[in-house]
Amino acid sequence: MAIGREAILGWLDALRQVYAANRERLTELDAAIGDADHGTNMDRGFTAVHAALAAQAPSDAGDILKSAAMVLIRTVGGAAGPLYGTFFLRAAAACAGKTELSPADVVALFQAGIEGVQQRGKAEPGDKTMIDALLPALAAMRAAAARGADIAGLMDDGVAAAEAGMLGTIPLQARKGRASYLGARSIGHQDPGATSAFLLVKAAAATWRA
Amino acid sequence: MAIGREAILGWLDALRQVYAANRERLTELDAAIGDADHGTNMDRGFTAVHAALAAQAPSDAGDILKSAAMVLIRTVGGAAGPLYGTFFLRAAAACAGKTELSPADVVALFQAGIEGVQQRGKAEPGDKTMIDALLPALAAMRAAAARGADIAGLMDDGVAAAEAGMLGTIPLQARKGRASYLGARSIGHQDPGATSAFLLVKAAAATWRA
Amino acid sequence: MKKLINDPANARREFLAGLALAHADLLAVIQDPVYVVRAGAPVQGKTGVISGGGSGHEPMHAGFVGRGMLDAACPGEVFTSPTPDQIEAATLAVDGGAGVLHIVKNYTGDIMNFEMAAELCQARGVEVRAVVINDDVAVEDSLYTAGRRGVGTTVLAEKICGAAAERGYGLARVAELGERVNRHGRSMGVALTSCTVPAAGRPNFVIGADEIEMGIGIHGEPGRERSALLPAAEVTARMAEAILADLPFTSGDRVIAIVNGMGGTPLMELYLVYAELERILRARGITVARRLVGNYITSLEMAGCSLTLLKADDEMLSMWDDPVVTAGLRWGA
Amino acid sequence: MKKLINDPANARREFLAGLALAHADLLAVIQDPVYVVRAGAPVQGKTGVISGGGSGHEPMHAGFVGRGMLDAACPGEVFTSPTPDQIEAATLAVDGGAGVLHIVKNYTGDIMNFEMAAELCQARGVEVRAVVINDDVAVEDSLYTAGRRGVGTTVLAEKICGAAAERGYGLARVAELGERVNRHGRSMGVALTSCTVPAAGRPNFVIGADEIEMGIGIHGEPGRERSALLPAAEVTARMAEAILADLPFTSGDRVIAIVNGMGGTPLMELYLVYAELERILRARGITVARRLVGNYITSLEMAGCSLTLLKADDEMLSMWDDPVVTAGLRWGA
Ligand SMILES: Nc1ncnc2c1ncn2[C@@H]1O[C@H](COP(=O)(O)OP(=O)(O)O)[C@@H](O)[C@H]1O
Ligand SMILES: Nc1ncnc2c1ncn2[C@@H]1O[C@H](COP(=O)(O)OP(=O)(O)O)[C@@H](O)[C@H]1O
Ligand SMILES: [Mg+2]
Ligand SMILES: [Mg+2]
Ligand SMILES: [Mg+2]
Ligand SMILES: [Mg+2]
Repeated sequence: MAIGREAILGWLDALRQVYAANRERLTELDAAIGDADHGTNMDRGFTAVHAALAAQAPSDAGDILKSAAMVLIRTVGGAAGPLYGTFFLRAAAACAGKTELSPADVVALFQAGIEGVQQRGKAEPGDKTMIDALLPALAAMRAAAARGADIAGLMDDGVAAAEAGMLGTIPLQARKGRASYLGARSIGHQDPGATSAFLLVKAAAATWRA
Repeated sequence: MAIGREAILGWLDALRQVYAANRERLTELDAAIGDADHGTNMDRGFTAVHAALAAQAPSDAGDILKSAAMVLIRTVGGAAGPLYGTFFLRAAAACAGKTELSPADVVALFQAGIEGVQQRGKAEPGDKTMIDALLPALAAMRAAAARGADIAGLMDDGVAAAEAGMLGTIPLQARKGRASYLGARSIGHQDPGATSAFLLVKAAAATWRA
Repeated sequence: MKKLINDPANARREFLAGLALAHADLLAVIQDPVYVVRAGAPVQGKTGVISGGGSGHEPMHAGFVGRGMLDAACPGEVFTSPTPDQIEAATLAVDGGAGVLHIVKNYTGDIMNFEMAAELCQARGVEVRAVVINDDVAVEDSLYTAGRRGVGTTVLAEKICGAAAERGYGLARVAELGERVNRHGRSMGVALTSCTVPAAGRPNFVIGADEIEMGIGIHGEPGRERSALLPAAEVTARMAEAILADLPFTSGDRVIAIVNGMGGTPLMELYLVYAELERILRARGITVARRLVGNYITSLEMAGCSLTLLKADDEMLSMWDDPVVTAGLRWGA
Repeated sequence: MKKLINDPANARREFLAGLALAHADLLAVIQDPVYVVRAGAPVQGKTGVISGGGSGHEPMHAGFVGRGMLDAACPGEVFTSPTPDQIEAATLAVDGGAGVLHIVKNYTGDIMNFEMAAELCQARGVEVRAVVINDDVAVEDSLYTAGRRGVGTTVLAEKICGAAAERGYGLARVAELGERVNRHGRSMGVALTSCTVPAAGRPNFVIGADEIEMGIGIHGEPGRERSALLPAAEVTARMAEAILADLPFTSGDRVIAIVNGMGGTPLMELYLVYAELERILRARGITVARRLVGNYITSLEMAGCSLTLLKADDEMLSMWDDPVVTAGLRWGA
């Protein structure tokens, strides 16, 4: 599949469905080590993105991502709002002027987005945050692209790495975000943001495979 | 047993023990159709009566009952405080000047006390109150005394009638006191005050039998 | 039972000790017999205004002691009417020679204990009048009940009578005003959960996750009727309709409204209910001239709320606006 | 889940509609983007003071909007930081030309959203300073946490900075005062029960009938440690000791103290805890110069309480005593 305007819209639409379907699950994960709002936040944000784009979607993939970012920043709140908002803002910039994304462009999109999350949140690997799903995904995608993988292939690798990273948050003690207040009691729980980040990568892979 | 100063003190001491032992039961009955304090109220009151009499008991049975009444009025509160306080105030007056009570005097003691409760609370038979245990007890005691029963005998009849009256409150709809706010929902519950009144008569019978 | 207390038997005393420490500028606490009295009482020549009832309804009544409201409060044990000696001592402590008004909620125990106290006070030469509050429309005022319970209108009567006494009204006029407030005030409550009396140690009633009790009082007693859990709009409408039909309130009326939390209800929810209530009133041409939204007459940690409406005349509104300086209600100073 | 709401998705909007109706004299509510603004804002030449955070902590912050305290509050969804557009709009609405102070509680989400808003405001030519409150001694301020949470000291900072701004202090001085308050304020909390976020529909955590959570925050997150249910004296002592040792507070200090209810705690219990706290402080030679006992920074219907102590200097006490006219805090006017 060629990654252009429709693929980006498809991804965002898939995210709306994915976060609606995983609303309770994400909120439950957040209840265990946080404040029980992550699922609601993500669902509210991507429902709003969908509504905004349904009303009027820009003609350019980059502009679509930018308008999604702006909606997320205005509707998600909490930690996730600025972090995912920044992800899509930077991803939008990485797409600027492109009508179709090559495998390298897809890697660049994620790289820009993930760097934005890092700059905004200043989390390190192992802090038990969404970074623990995102950074391994990026590394895997980069490696696959370097091997000449197509988009479906590099996304598959990204998904597998994100999933491992997400599961890898379970034994960690949180050092960033709300879960860090629990100290050692955060150990043994999967990070909600790492889970939503895994879903973000997985939805792209699923949408862009067709 | 001759009913004099010691028998009156014995009765009050028995009441302390009886209400301590039935504290939870009375409070549970009150929780169902009232405000869950009747057992605590009775226990607090008779514990205070005991403490006051242990510190200094008057030499006269009437004065003992009067000082018990004053303590109850100061410590029980709620509906039960004025009602039982009045019971003992009037009972004290009925004993005034007597060193030993005949069966007729015992009937007179209860008659004065129960009339006091009626005047204070204005409940009618069937209103689902302590009156529904007390009035039948009084009638039975009077009938037994008229038959020439001794104190043990007339108290036994009083206890049986009080118990029947107490159980008879179960199917009644309350028309007085807090339980009346429940309307038909008060039906099917035994009245806490009728229960404490039954215990009052029963403790006298048990103490005065020896 | 989970409570921030030490021993249930000492909870009243220890709570009042904290009240005294926290509000030494406003009031003093006397422990034997127990009452809370306004700093500087008695005020010579001023009509005294006192109230009392079981503890567990805070801020009512102890939190309403101070300038412009109560001269004294008599807190009983939790949910238990105070005893006559408390009320007598409080009455004597606040009598400035002009007599003392007793504001009494209509419960058998409260009525009897205040009556006994009034006899004691009169025997001591202090003039006493009582206003009995019986505003709860959930209870029929008939031969088949002990009459209507006194609930939210009590707060309004305490504020309004307190202001009148502060202005120099004599006992008869303060009492007349209190009776007028009672005649024009109506309330109803709903519970989402039960409360636990400390000495009892377990909830007063058991209620399912999808049930509510309509028409509750303030003592954790079950209500008139158990209903399915309903949206706030529907709960508010049912209570408001019962209240409005009872007086009845009609178009053109001005009211003082209370949306009162029972102790365990988030303020968010109370404001949400207030929005529903004001919408209903506006639709009927009734103006909310003044209002309170918050915890004023509670039932320990019960979740739920009550609505109170007072059809207010100019005198009541003017008294309402007078300064009040208490722990639980404060403005104008 | 039992709540007096209609639809969780509308709870914030409907609660704010009620707030606006109930306090039209003090504030207005703007719904898109959502913020609560003091009547008559902006005040020309006055430093603006605003705050914000998730809803569910009422009266904080929306209940502290009014004269002598906040010029605006930005309520997020329940327990969810507000978004930058809300904060930006509120900042612009209250800027009287002297700049605006943001009082921010130290949570990752709050920090990031306020930072993004500050950038937007500065781009619009409005000077913005932020004071970050991080007073919760239950959390270590280390590389292994997101730093200490902001809890009860926020209320004190809002009152004190609000008074300073009202007196005409410039932005830098108000911010300096806010930072001083934060440096001298410490808090800790305990939960007896969990709360339920409306949209989540079930309690945040499960806790046994004989357990408490020591060191909780205000978002229903579990605490640092689960303990057996303890008497109030012991719970108070543990929290007070953690707080006192941290600053440390020492003999001769004067403090402003808050015994704060988490939303589902009877006032009786809060006063009882206050008595324990004052006893502990007196024994150490610490004077409680001012205090609040009640619900000020809540966690929906959670049962429990938090203690806050501020080592106060003369300027802070003087600002504390200045008039304040808000829904949640009112005196001197
Ligand atoms: N500094 C950070 N950097 C990256 N991710 C973070 C950071 N802080 C928190 N997160 C992520 O945010 C998630 C929580 O998001 P959410 O529940 O929506 O916000 P909040 O914690 O404000 O309630 C966490 O599970 C974590 O993955
Ligand atoms: N008017 C009355 N006359 C006689 N007994 C009454 C009356 N009202 C209430 N009672 C009795 O009082 C009992 C309740 O006492 P208690 O729980 O101590 O007081 P309260 O109802 O004030 O909490 C009831 O069970 C009933 O038997
Ligand atoms: Mg969260
Ligand atoms: Mg009772
Ligand atoms: Mg009672
Ligand atoms: Mg949150």
